[in-house]
Amino acid sequence: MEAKAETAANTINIDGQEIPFEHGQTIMDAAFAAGVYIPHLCHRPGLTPHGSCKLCTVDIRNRISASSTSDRRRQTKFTVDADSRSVSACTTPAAAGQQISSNTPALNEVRKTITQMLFIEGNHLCPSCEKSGDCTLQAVAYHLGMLDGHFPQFFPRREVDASHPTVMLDRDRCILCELCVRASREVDGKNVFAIAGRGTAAHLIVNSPSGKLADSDLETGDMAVHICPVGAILIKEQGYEVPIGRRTFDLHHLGEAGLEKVVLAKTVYRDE
Amino acid sequence: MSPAIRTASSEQLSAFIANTCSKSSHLLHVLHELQHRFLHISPEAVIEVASFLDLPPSQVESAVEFYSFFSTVPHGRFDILLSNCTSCGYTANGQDLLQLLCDRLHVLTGKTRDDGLVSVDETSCIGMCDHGASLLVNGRPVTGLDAVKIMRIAELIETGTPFENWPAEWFDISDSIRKIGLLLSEDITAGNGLRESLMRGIDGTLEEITQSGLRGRGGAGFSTGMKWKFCAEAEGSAHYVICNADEGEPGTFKDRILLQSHADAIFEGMTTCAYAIGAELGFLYLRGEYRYLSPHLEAVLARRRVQGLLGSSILGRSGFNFDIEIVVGAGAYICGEESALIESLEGKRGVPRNRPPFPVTHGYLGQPTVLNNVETFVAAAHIAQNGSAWFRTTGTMKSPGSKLLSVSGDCAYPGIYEYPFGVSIKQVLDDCGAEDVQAVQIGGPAGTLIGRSGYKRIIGFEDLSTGGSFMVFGRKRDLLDIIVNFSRFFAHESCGFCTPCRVGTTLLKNAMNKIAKGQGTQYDLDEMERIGTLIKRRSHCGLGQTAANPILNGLQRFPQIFRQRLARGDFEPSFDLDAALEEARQITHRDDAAAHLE
Amino acid sequence: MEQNPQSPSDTASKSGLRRVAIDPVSRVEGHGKITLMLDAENHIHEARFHIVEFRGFEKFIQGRPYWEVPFFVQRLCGICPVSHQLAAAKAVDQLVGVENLTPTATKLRRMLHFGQVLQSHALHFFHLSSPDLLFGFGSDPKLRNIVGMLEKYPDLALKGVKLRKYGQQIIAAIAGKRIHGTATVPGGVNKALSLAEREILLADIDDILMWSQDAVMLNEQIHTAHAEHRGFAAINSNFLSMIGRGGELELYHGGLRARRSDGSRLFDQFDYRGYQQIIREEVRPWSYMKFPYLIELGRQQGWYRVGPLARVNNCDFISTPLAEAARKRFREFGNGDSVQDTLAYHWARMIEALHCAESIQDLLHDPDIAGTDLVADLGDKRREGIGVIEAPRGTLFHHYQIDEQGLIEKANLIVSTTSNNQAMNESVRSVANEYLDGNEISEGLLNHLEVAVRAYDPCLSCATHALGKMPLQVELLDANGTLLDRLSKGGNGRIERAA
Amino acid sequence: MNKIRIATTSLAGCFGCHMSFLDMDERLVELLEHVEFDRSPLTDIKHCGPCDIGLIEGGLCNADNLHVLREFRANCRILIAVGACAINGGVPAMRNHFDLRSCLEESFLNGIGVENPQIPDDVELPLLLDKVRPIHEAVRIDYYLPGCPPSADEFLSVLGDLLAGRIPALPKKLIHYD
Repeated sequence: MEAKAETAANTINIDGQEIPFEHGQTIMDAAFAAGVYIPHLCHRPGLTPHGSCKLCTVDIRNRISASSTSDRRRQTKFTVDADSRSVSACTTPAAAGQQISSNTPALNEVRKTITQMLFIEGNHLCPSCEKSGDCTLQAVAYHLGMLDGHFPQFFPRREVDASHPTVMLDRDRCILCELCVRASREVDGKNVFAIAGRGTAAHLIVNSPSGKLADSDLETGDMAVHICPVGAILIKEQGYEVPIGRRTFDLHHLGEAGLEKVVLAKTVYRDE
Repeated sequence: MSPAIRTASSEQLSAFIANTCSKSSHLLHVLHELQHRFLHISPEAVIEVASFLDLPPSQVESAVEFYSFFSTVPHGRFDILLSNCTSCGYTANGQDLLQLLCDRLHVLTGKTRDDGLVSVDETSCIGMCDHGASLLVNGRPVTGLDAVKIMRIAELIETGTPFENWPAEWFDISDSIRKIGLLLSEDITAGNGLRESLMRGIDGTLEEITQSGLRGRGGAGFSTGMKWKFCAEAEGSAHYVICNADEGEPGTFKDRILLQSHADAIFEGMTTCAYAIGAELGFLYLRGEYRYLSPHLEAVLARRRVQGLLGSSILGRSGFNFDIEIVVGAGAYICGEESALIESLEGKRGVPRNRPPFPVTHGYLGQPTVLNNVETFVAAAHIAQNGSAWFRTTGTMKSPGSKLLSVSGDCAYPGIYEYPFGVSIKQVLDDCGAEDVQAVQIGGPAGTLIGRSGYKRIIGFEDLSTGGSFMVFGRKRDLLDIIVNFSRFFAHESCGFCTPCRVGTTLLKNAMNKIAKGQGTQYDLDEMERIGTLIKRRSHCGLGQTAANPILNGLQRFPQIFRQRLARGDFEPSFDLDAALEEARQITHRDDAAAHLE
Repeated sequence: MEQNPQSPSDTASKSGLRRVAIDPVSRVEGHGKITLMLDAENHIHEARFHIVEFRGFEKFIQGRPYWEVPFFVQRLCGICPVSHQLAAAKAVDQLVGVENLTPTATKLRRMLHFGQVLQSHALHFFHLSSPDLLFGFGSDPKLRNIVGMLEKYPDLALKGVKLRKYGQQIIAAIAGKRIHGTATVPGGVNKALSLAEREILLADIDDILMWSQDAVMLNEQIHTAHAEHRGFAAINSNFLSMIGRGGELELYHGGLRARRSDGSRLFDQFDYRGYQQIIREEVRPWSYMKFPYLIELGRQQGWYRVGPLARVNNCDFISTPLAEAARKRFREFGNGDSVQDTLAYHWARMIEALHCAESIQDLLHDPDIAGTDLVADLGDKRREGIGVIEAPRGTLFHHYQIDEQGLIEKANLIVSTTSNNQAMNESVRSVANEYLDGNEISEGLLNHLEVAVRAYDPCLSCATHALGKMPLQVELLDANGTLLDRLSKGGNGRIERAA
Repeated sequence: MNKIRIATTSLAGCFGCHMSFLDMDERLVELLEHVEFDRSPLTDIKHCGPCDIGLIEGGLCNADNLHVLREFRANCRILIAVGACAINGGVPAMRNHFDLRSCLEESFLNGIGVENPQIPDDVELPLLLDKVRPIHEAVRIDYYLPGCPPSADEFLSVLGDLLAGRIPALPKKLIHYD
């Protein structure tokens, strides 16, 4: 289906900037390689794209008619503006000639609203959270200029699991991005996490006989432990060790090249 | 009816699960059996099932928690679910039958009575819209409810009367076909279409289906022939055919009639498809609400196997091997979405996949898969038997053939109407005896709400495409209540995968409740429009993309029904102030003036 | 001297009594209110200072991890957050089995706390109480605030602003920000003080010392010069405070000392981890704030005062010279006995501020302060930790029990203002007795009730999360609830009598 | 020149936001040339009169909070939610994890060292709401000033904009939630 595109220059256009891509890359991949930041929370290079948070939503205009697969109509059927369609940059393959809007006031407003939804459906009390300053959700909200949660708070009651000797799960802060789910399966070669329930009752569960972390095969060094973009999965008995002013997002802004790696490597190990 | 043993020793549990798994290793089936036998699925059962089926416990647990018909806490020996649909729901005739039943049985909605005898809850539309208010008792539908019948049911439950001794006619679900057309006017002779196809050959069959102009009857309308072709061309270790019998859209019930009375046509269509794409296995994914049809469908399959229409070397054609399994869902509207259905079929939560890739290349187990609607397969079987030219004699240029409409609501003759595509709303309204109509909901809550000015519009892919739900709302209906009902439906059925739909549908539901209680203002209307537009455009799948339709349509076409409920002023609190003090009043036993807020 | 007797009854209004409600008490910003019950002769039958705010902290902390606690609890009070953080951190140190911090960590925490007490004391006096004392209790309320001070006494007011600023800067240098920062980690602190930061702080310390001395002198003059200040809101109370090993004034760590109202010692150098043996808290139905008392003296007589007055009275000496000299003059004023004057709180407060300034100076010159050995080796885990500190307004108890997973199972806090609860009630009663005149609520009553509560704690934040001058409305009702008289302050700050 | 009239209050907050306001230190003097205070912890005024700007710290946890908030909304042309608690309930909202009754019972019945256990129920006490809530759920809010607390620079930035007649726009570098 992409064969036709090979003949044209392999570039996509994001907000007026021509960006090269390689076959198999998503819009997000291509943007990332070119240093163009598209806000996202559930995406991390190297893991299977997920497309659930919808922060990376972009609009594609006048798409070249390359795809002819079955459900295209179903896709476009609900589109308000016939001239453009909304896709997730992290899951949509880059295709030659795509004219993409991303960093526009309208789209950033959409992203801000989605971020507000994430804040109000959980219990995101930044003031006392040890992830403050290192939290990607918080940083995305800063990036988008979010000042408040806007919507009525859901104030759900969710469980803490501190049964594991070194790792703690605080579901209040979980945003259901499933990064831990994927990291455990795809990188750690385990299957520690999953999502259960549906709708607003969806929640993170642990794959163990008791449903507790202690009975899972999770280990401190697992990627799943360190990939959480919020303060839902934490190393126990540490926190607040990096002084205010020196935390990741005290020093960096989202979208800086290489920042993703900074975030991943942040965790401090005292007993090393 | 209800088995007596509700708590089981671990040996009993283990033995039961071993036995069940040996009959069918499909996770949903095992869970259905457990739920039926033990009235809930305990954490021990989850571990045991995971171990027998070699699945991660988390996968079993997540499935248990995802599907409405499974529960982790024990339900009653009589487990009653009343439909909350606007057509077959418990308030459809203006009386709250749910409350009546709960009061009568002294049970709270959603709770199991202390003695374990009964539990009563509500559920999304159960597809009985042509039969009035309806419920499921231990999975079996009872229709035509009214206060008298509810009282009688309560009595039978209180006396512990087994089903066999309930009035048999309660369980008869008649077809109520009101108008027959291209498909319903003649029945298919089992095997005829297949024989024609074998004569045409694979390419010929694909060509015939493509030439017919048949488009998907689920509402999306993709060319069936093209879909089959893409799948046939796609490489994979196996190809699959799936029939989507998960008609969950409130107000639609035409598949129920097809499943009950035209099963041969469905299976014939599936087998034709299997022949065309080279599939050896097919599935019919039956919605949990239609589980009662399963024995009948299994019987038809068994007969077709005997007739040589399924199994090895079908109709003697060496290498043409195909069989069909029935998998029963468990109460999740989202599973009508094709990729969510496939996930469910794989024993997982019904969460829609990212597309591309599409099922035609990466479907069941990642292999090329054709997934079509029940009605599509029926049409395909007819086309195979009678040819594409025959099919094109009816309908319009863009929408050849006929469409089955499930007509319900405020009309004299609810039921199934088969029309050539191109029929106008007005025609349908005239035929079904609808008088003094306020609005029509085409395509269910996910579809569109149409007022008088739209009655000249036609059913067809060029105008109003629909899976078949056609709900009539008379003057006496409170349209706002209908929209509240629909917004609750979507919040309940959102799978929770993507943020806009997961959070947005609940925000819309809450906002609609606020408006309905007379506590909304223009601010809330503006908010609903803004959120609605966002989730329509930014959601992951069709559910989210259509979930705001009732509200957006309502605001656009019936603004007065919202405005007349608005509170004065420009802002009202998001919560009920005085109710927020109730807990404190109870704790302190205070009821003085300062103990209240307005 | 006799301890004032306990209020006779906690039951609801009795027949024949009249109710006077002050609602809300200002500078307590709607979180507190006063009701007086009068008998037929217009004698005060009961005086109640209600705390109307409730947080439920002891419950909602349950299930939270212990290492989060210091940052979680400091949100109880934005005025003395550091004190809460440190009290909790001291409890956490016990949970992780740390007896002694590194010298650098100890000194950084101490300096952090001196910064806290300095800024809070400066705020308490200059921003909130000095207008009463300098303009007079009965002065124009429009003027009687920090804005008026900045206009009328700009130099003095600005010094107060800068004293507070300096305390906040100390906090920011150690905790990362002025309010609700992070400094402590289990067994230590998270940040060393850089040499550059030390230089900046050293640059101003001489001015700070000078202004602190000025503040002590000013208070000394005010208190000694105004005879009416001495007996104001007078009560005789027991005193409780922390004390250093040598009997010196101690704000960060030491044993507990209690004196009876006659000045005799009840106990001394008591290990605060055994606080349950000496203190219980009584619940009364008309306040969300409990009433602690010393078990040995019983419910009726065991109530006590904490805070600057208690500390300066209780200690044998102060370790820094300027503050010690000031303490001696304070002591002379009391003729060697404890000073019971409620308004002497302000004087004692400024003596402590001076001590803080001196201590900060010493610490800034201490080589350890810029050290980098920040965290002690952790020892064996324990399931219970009790941290106590002298917060600006008094002794602050934090008590935590954790489960084997490290989550809080049980928590108890006795915050400074709670300890003063009964004392404030007594002072309110004393003032009411003195200034209530027949059936009429006088403007004087209003103002003086404000001043009394404000002496203890215009900030009831720890207990009630409140601060502020008292917007007052006093109502005089008869036993049937009929309004006899009402005085209120309008939007313009003027006091008006209802028709 | 007429001064801008400002009222401030704290509901279910810790007064940290008010403290942070004072953290503008000497800049307060300059600000006072342009503003004057109505009801505020800094003044003796009980009821909020007509004001240009109302600053609200803290969320809603009891009936009194709501009365005060409404008074501010009725009198302030511009109402600003200040700090985490006003904006999303903040740390006090952690009690929403529990029933109100269990919170009261823990403090007054089951607490360590509790004497005379009973849940205070006097009519003088305002009743508690079942949940602690952000203030924008009860009244219309014009602007939000995030942070726990917002820094003095944030206050100055917003007040500066308002004094100059501009729509307030917070520089992104000043936005923080902790």
